[in-house]
Amino acid sequence: MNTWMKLGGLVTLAIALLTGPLVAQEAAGPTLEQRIAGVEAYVNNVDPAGSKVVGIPGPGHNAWIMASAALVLFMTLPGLALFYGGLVRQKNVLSVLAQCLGIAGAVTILWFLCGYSLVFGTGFNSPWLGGIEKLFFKGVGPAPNTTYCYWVSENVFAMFQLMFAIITPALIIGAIAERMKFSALMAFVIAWMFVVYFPLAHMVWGGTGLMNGVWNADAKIPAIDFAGGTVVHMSSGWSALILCLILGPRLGFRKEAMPPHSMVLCMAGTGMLWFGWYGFNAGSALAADGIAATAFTTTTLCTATASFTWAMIEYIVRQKASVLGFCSGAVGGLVVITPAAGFVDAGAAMLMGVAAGAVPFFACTALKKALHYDDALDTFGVHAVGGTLGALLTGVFANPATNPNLVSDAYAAKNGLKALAESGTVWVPQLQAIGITLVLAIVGTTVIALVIKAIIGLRPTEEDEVQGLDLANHGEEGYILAIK
Amino acid sequence: MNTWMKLGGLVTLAIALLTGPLVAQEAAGPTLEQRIAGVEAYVNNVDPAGSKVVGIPGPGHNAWIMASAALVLFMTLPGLALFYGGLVRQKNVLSVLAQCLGIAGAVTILWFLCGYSLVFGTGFNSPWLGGIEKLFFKGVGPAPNTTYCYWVSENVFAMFQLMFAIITPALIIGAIAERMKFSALMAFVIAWMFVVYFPLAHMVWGGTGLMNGVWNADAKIPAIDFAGGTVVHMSSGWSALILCLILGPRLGFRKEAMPPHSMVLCMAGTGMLWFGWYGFNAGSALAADGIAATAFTTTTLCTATASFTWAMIEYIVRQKASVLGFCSGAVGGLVVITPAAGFVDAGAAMLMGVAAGAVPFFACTALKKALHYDDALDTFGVHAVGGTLGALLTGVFANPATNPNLVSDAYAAKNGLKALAESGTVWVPQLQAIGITLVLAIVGTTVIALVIKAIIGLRPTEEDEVQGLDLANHGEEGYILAIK
Amino acid sequence: MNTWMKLGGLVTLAIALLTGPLVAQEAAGPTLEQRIAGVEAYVNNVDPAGSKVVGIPGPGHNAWIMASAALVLFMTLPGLALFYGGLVRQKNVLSVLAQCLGIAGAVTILWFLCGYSLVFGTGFNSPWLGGIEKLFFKGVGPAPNTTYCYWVSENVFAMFQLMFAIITPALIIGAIAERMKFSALMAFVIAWMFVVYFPLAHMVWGGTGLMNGVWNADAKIPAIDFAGGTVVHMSSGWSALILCLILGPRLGFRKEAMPPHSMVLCMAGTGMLWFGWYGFNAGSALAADGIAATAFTTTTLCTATASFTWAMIEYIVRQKASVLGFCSGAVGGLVVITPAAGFVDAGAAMLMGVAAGAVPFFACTALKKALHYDDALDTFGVHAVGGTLGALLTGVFANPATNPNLVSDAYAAKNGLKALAESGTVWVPQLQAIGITLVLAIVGTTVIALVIKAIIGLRPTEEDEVQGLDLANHGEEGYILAIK
Amino acid sequence: MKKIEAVIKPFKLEEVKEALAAVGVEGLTVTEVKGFGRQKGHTEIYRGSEYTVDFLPKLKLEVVLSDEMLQAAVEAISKSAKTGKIGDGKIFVSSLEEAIRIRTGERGEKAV
Amino acid sequence: MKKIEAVIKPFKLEEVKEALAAVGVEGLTVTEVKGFGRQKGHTEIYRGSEYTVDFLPKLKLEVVLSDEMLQAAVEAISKSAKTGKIGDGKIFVSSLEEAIRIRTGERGEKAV
Amino acid sequence: MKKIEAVIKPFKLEEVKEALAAVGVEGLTVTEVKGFGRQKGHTEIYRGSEYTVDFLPKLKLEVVLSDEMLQAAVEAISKSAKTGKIGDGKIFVSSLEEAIRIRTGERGEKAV
Ligand SMILES: Nc1ncnc2c1ncn2[C@@H]1O[C@H](COP(=O)(O)OP(=O)(O)O)[C@@H](O)[C@H]1O
Ligand SMILES: Nc1ncnc2c1ncn2[C@@H]1O[C@H](COP(=O)(O)OP(=O)(O)O)[C@@H](O)[C@H]1O
Ligand SMILES: Nc1ncnc2c1ncn2[C@@H]1O[C@H](COP(=O)(O)OP(=O)(O)O)[C@@H](O)[C@H]1O
Repeated sequence: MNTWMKLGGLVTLAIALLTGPLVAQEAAGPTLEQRIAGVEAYVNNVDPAGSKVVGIPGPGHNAWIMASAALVLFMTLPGLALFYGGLVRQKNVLSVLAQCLGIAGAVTILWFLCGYSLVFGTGFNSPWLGGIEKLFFKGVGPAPNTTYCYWVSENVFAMFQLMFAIITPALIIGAIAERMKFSALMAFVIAWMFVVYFPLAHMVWGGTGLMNGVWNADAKIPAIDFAGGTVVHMSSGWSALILCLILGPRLGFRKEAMPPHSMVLCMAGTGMLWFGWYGFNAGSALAADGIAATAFTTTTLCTATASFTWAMIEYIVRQKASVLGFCSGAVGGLVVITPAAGFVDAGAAMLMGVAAGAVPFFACTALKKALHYDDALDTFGVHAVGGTLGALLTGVFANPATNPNLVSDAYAAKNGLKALAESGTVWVPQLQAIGITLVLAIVGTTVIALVIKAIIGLRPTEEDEVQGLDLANHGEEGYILAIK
Repeated sequence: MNTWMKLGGLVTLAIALLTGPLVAQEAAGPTLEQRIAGVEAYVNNVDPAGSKVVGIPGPGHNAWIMASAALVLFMTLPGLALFYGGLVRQKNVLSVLAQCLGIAGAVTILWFLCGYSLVFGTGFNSPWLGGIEKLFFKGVGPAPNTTYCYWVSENVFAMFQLMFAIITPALIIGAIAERMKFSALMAFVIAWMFVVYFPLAHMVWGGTGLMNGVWNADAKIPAIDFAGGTVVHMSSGWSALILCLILGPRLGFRKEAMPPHSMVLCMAGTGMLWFGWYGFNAGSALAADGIAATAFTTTTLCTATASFTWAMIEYIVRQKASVLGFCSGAVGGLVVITPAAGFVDAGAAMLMGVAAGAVPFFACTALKKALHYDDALDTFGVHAVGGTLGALLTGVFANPATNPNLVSDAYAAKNGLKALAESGTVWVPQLQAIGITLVLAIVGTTVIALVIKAIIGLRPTEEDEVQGLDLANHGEEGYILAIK
Repeated sequence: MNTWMKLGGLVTLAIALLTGPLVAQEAAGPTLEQRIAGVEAYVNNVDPAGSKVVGIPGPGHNAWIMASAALVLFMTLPGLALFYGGLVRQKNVLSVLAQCLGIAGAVTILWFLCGYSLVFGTGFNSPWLGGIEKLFFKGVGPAPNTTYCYWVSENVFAMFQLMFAIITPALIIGAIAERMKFSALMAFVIAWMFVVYFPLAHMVWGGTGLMNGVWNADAKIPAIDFAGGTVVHMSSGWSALILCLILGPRLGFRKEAMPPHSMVLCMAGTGMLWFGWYGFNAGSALAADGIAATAFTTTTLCTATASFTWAMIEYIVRQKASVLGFCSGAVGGLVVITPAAGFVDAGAAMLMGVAAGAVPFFACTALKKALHYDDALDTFGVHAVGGTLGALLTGVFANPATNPNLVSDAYAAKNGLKALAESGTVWVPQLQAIGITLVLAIVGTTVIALVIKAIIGLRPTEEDEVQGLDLANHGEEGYILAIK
Repeated sequence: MKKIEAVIKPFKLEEVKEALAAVGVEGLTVTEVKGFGRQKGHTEIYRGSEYTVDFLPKLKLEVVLSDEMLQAAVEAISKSAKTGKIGDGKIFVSSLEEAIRIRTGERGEKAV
Repeated sequence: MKKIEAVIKPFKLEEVKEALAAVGVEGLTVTEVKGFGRQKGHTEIYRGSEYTVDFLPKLKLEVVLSDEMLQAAVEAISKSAKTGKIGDGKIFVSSLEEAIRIRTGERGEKAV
Repeated sequence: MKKIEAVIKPFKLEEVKEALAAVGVEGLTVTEVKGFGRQKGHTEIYRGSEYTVDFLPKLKLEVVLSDEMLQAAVEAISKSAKTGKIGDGKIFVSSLEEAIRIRTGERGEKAV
């Protein structure tokens, strides 16, 4: 054995020693470095591909989105139900609750059957609608669907999104309260989900969606909507206006007093909405990351500011700040910040708060008075006006420094969002998105409402309406105090 | 120095260089690989033994179980209190609230003193009862108790389980509402915890428990109960039936109208129960992992479907879908999915939802009418019937593809669950578990109730019952509106 | 080439092989070991400095603090609003809700403008007040501010703390309910934030704060306050007493009956407070770690025990356990454990629970009766007395075995807390902190109240007070049932 | 025509209604009232504050009927509303000049 | 002086009030009552339990007025409260001995 | 026997009750009513919609008593219910034919 041979043996030994474990690991899977990168990816909310923690939900993110989904459910049941329920007259309070509950049930069933697939499937590879590969929740399990998020179980993601699909039609109730048959409303909502919600949600949030500027490299309209300004608030708000026009005003509208039967209930519902909205907005980051943190922050600032602004305008106008004013302002603020929550900074949120207090205030007072429509609980004034305002202001204030997804190379650079974001013209695709949403909501609602009106009729008998929908449609009363 | 010596030195050097850090690390603790495995174990919710993160709660999991524990408390206070409180007549609303509050206080104290130890201790090494090693929360600190979970602080686990121990007896209130003395109820509950709850909870969930098929390799009856179908709903529901029979009906039962005094309150409570139940079911994964994700999903689907089913049956039967119908169905769905939540898939959850809407509906209407017992708020009809149904259907639908713990080598293979799960016969031990629960609840409740009846009496005076328990037992009124 | 050269080459090669990747890594950033330490630091909630996950929020911790911040908001809106709102007479219920809402709005705006900076800035390097470097949330983004926590986004931290700043002045409402002009209250609160809250919060929790024993090595008074015994409860409670004395009693006080108009609302609010308080206390760990776990546990035990204790004292004293008793006890327990939550063990929490049920009970009954002040809803009896008791007992029971921060080398060893903790004399700085808080609250409130009284007056006209503040100040009614 | 006003205990309503129906009364009007009399109220304590509630919940029934039916109706109420305990209530009788059924315009005894 | 007591359907209040104002009535007092009569109540079902609610919500108006105004007022109520459907209610008239305005001590017709 | 019906401001109840007790009245019945009269109501605004609430909360007291006690009672109410401001209310007096105490069957003045 000569020295070279010996040296060769040593080198082999050294290499074996050095790489041995690595080779062994490679056989067993990723390297240490890749494994570390995997858990770092968890902390950073990025793709863990190549690591040992692929196909697994990340605890912190999953926890946050489960909590968020529960919070968004809480917004509807009982939040919105109480908020709206408090605003109607006593004889109709249960009808509002029943409508919220009925929508929750029906939409959940639709979502399982096909809704989720039509919105978040990509099988059609279409900008307008998802696909049918996920009908009956096929393949929707605890592993994350990386088209939408790296660290949240797909079934949790599906539940989170279900809660949005529930609250959106439930918002419409506000405009048509106290005068629509339960059966007609349920029929309307079921049709509306197919005609308006599923397509729109896909367009805005679907992996192949037309207006999904942040996550679809092929989006024709690179618009942005963080948590549902167009999908949720504009769609419901504008549909609400149309439906309330087709329905006509309540009996006695502008003749009798129709004050809220319980501002206490309304305020309790407002608190629940605000609380739950953290799931709605900060949950829409689909992770407990820095973007969620920003969304949480902007939501708080905008909401509180809008609430205070609305009430202060009242105080100036008529020396009284009302609880309904504070509550309306808060909801207005929540609506306006929704599309913007993860895209704008704290200062912008404050400015949006002032706008959110002022603009819907005038919509719900001056505009409604001038135009005479009976938007019973101001769904149009708050959600349509607020949602439209928010969608637009999102385009004005969206800030790549706050949310780098606005200028991501993977998506935004390709579909043009990056250029728009850098030149401060995101409001251009926002206007387009607003236009599409408006058209879809108005046309869809008109058609559905007229069809249902023709087939089963929209309104209860006059007698039922006078007696109240609680007894007429549900055979119950809201409160049975004392003697009975 | 010859070449060999030099070479020897080099080899030593190389080895030192190569292994040095490893040796050093070994002295200081785990290897890099082990350390990575430790943090991966956090993501995966498995045992981090041998890593640097042993004995430490994992943030995401701990966060989720803290949130879940808070949610389960919220189910009782104020959720269940309002749900039940709304269903009684105005004069008894506070008695329901006081009972919920009193149970929360008393059970917490028992839990600290001995309850936790008797259920989750293993010192007796007994299938029937835990141990006394954890009396006064001895040694119950932030480090996880790995008998039950790897990543949740033991004290958080103990609090999470406390919330179950609180709500279970509180469910009984529904059957005996409006006619049981506060003192008698409190005495009953305290005794019942020792006689029924602590043993049963240990049998089903204790590390050495008789029927803990998933986590006890020695379980004689390898039954499964994800979040408390037997422990919580069957035990309370069947006990409620017995207690309500021993107690007798309310004065005026079937003569006077006894409608709910506030369906609004009842619905608000329902929303809170549903919201909180996410902690109950998805929290029962004791981690924010994929099983929690599945439990979250099945809970949502089953509940919404059951709610809709119940109301639609009403609609078919009497042309009116009531708010109470929606609410009852939702609670029915929550009850039925409870034992199954983390074991079944989405499709099964939908089917269980239909059953959960239909079967308790008939129990609460036809059955109750036929048998004439005064189950005031339908604890039996919903919780006992629903709990039993759920426990059985869990056996039918439990699915190893959904939850690998059903076929784990460490436990399920040893106690026979694996074989049953693979042959689709998990309903066999489920029937056994149902039987044991029934016997324990019925015998236990009978004995306790008769003893208390003999010693202090169960019912208030007729006068007190007529006046209402609020004034008679608590010296307060639920509402003081206007003139007073 | 001689052997030496060859050997030299080999050594070089070996070293290169060994260190090469390390060198490469160093150029690219931290070593594998450092990177692992970074993610371990996430699990352990310690500083990840030097790793790849610096400046990034940790998902589990961030999720928990977002959830906690939402929970603390929920405490005020609608929790406290309903708790207090239920306790006033019907004609004033909205005034309480409006005050809570108005405070939420105004304080949020102040917090954004300067409050956060004045409390948590360190630019002044002052024990009394923070700094102005964070005015308008300058630089407050998703990256953690490591002066306060390693893993929670600074903007989330700022929101969490905002919720404390909202609820504190809202607590004061209880003492002055039913008889203070809305405008006067708002003016009072805004001034009070600057004079009392911002300085006090900085002293106790600011990085350079005077009494921040746990986190400021230079704290002159090494006192401890986990979640706000001094900052929140003492400050509001003592200020409430002063304000209610300056204001004078309600018209008809001690002549007319002024019972709560809805104990149901009050109880619902209590449940929400308890639920939300988990965010308040366990969230104050600013992580989902073992200290949070302990805080969660002690909060539960103390609260339930106090609730039961209060009601049992009532039962002994007058044979009736009231819902208000259970609720008051629960709030008392929550208040007392607040400063102690993360510092004491389960056994101490139980003892504190007994004290928290008993002492405020006597303050709200015997003391109030004796001294004749009109603390309408017992803010003084519960929050001032409870807060003071809690602050003191925290000094008695604080336990380094439970919370090692009490004896940290970095801070506690330097400012003397360690020595005190080891000798069991933490109550000494606690007494000093109590004294400072008392003086600040009393003097601050007196001055502000007298100034506002002089300028705009504190009370509504007699007519307005008789009619009720709802109509007089807000132009609305709480409930409009039936005929109207 | 006569008008009976009777103050009764609330839980007696159903019985009284049936007793009145049995003697031919076809309509009545009920009001929730608070009564103050010999029957003692209860005490409520909210934290330290004690309230004596003198006013007890009662129902007031108003029945308009023909002179002939008066005695039977008074007796029916007397019997069915009686518990024998203090606070059972009173029956007051006064005379009425006219009664009109709004729907039909009928007047007098036909209207009731 | 006369006293009119009228039981009407709740949603008619505004109309009746205006009709009365038109004939010169300047004050009235309204009570929420429950009426039992020919008009049938409704049935409510809570889970299995069925309740027939015989008592319907009505409003009782009390108007004290001078003898001269009586007929006009009765007619005003009759017309404005009428829907023609069962349950429209009744008008009862009785005579009053004295009326006093507390604020001024005025008596008789000046007081109403 | 006479019957006094008095409409008063709600917060005056306690005072009036005491004044009546002082002149020997041992029982009375109180009803929550809504009054419409010279006293103006208030305006509420909910978002854009304005409501004028004409009906103000009042209490109606009913006292049955012997003819001798009438004047004292009327005066007691007049004084104790008076604030001097508009809306203080009215006192109406009518005569009663019979009174019966349900518990004992006593009739006439003994019954009240
Ligand atoms: N003088 C009275 N005038 C009007 N109502 C009365 C009078 N006395 C009693 N009442 C009514 O009758 C009810 C019962 O009277 P009370 O003296 O308590 O017992 P009893 O009916 O056994 O005599 C009272 O609550 C009150 O509503
Ligand atoms: N004899 C009566 N005494 C007192 N009130 C009556 C009497 N009969 C009817 N009422 C009142 O009049 C209301 C309407 O009476 P009802 O018989 O239903 O219809 P109608 O008014 O068409 O005759 C009842 O609800 C009740 O309040
Ligand atoms: N003609 C009337 N008939 C019945 N009740 C009346 C009448 N006029 C007034 N009232 C009652 O008396 C209350 C007070 O009357 P109002 O005209 O406001 O002031 P005042 O008592 O000072 O004259 C009214 O709210 C109403 O309840």
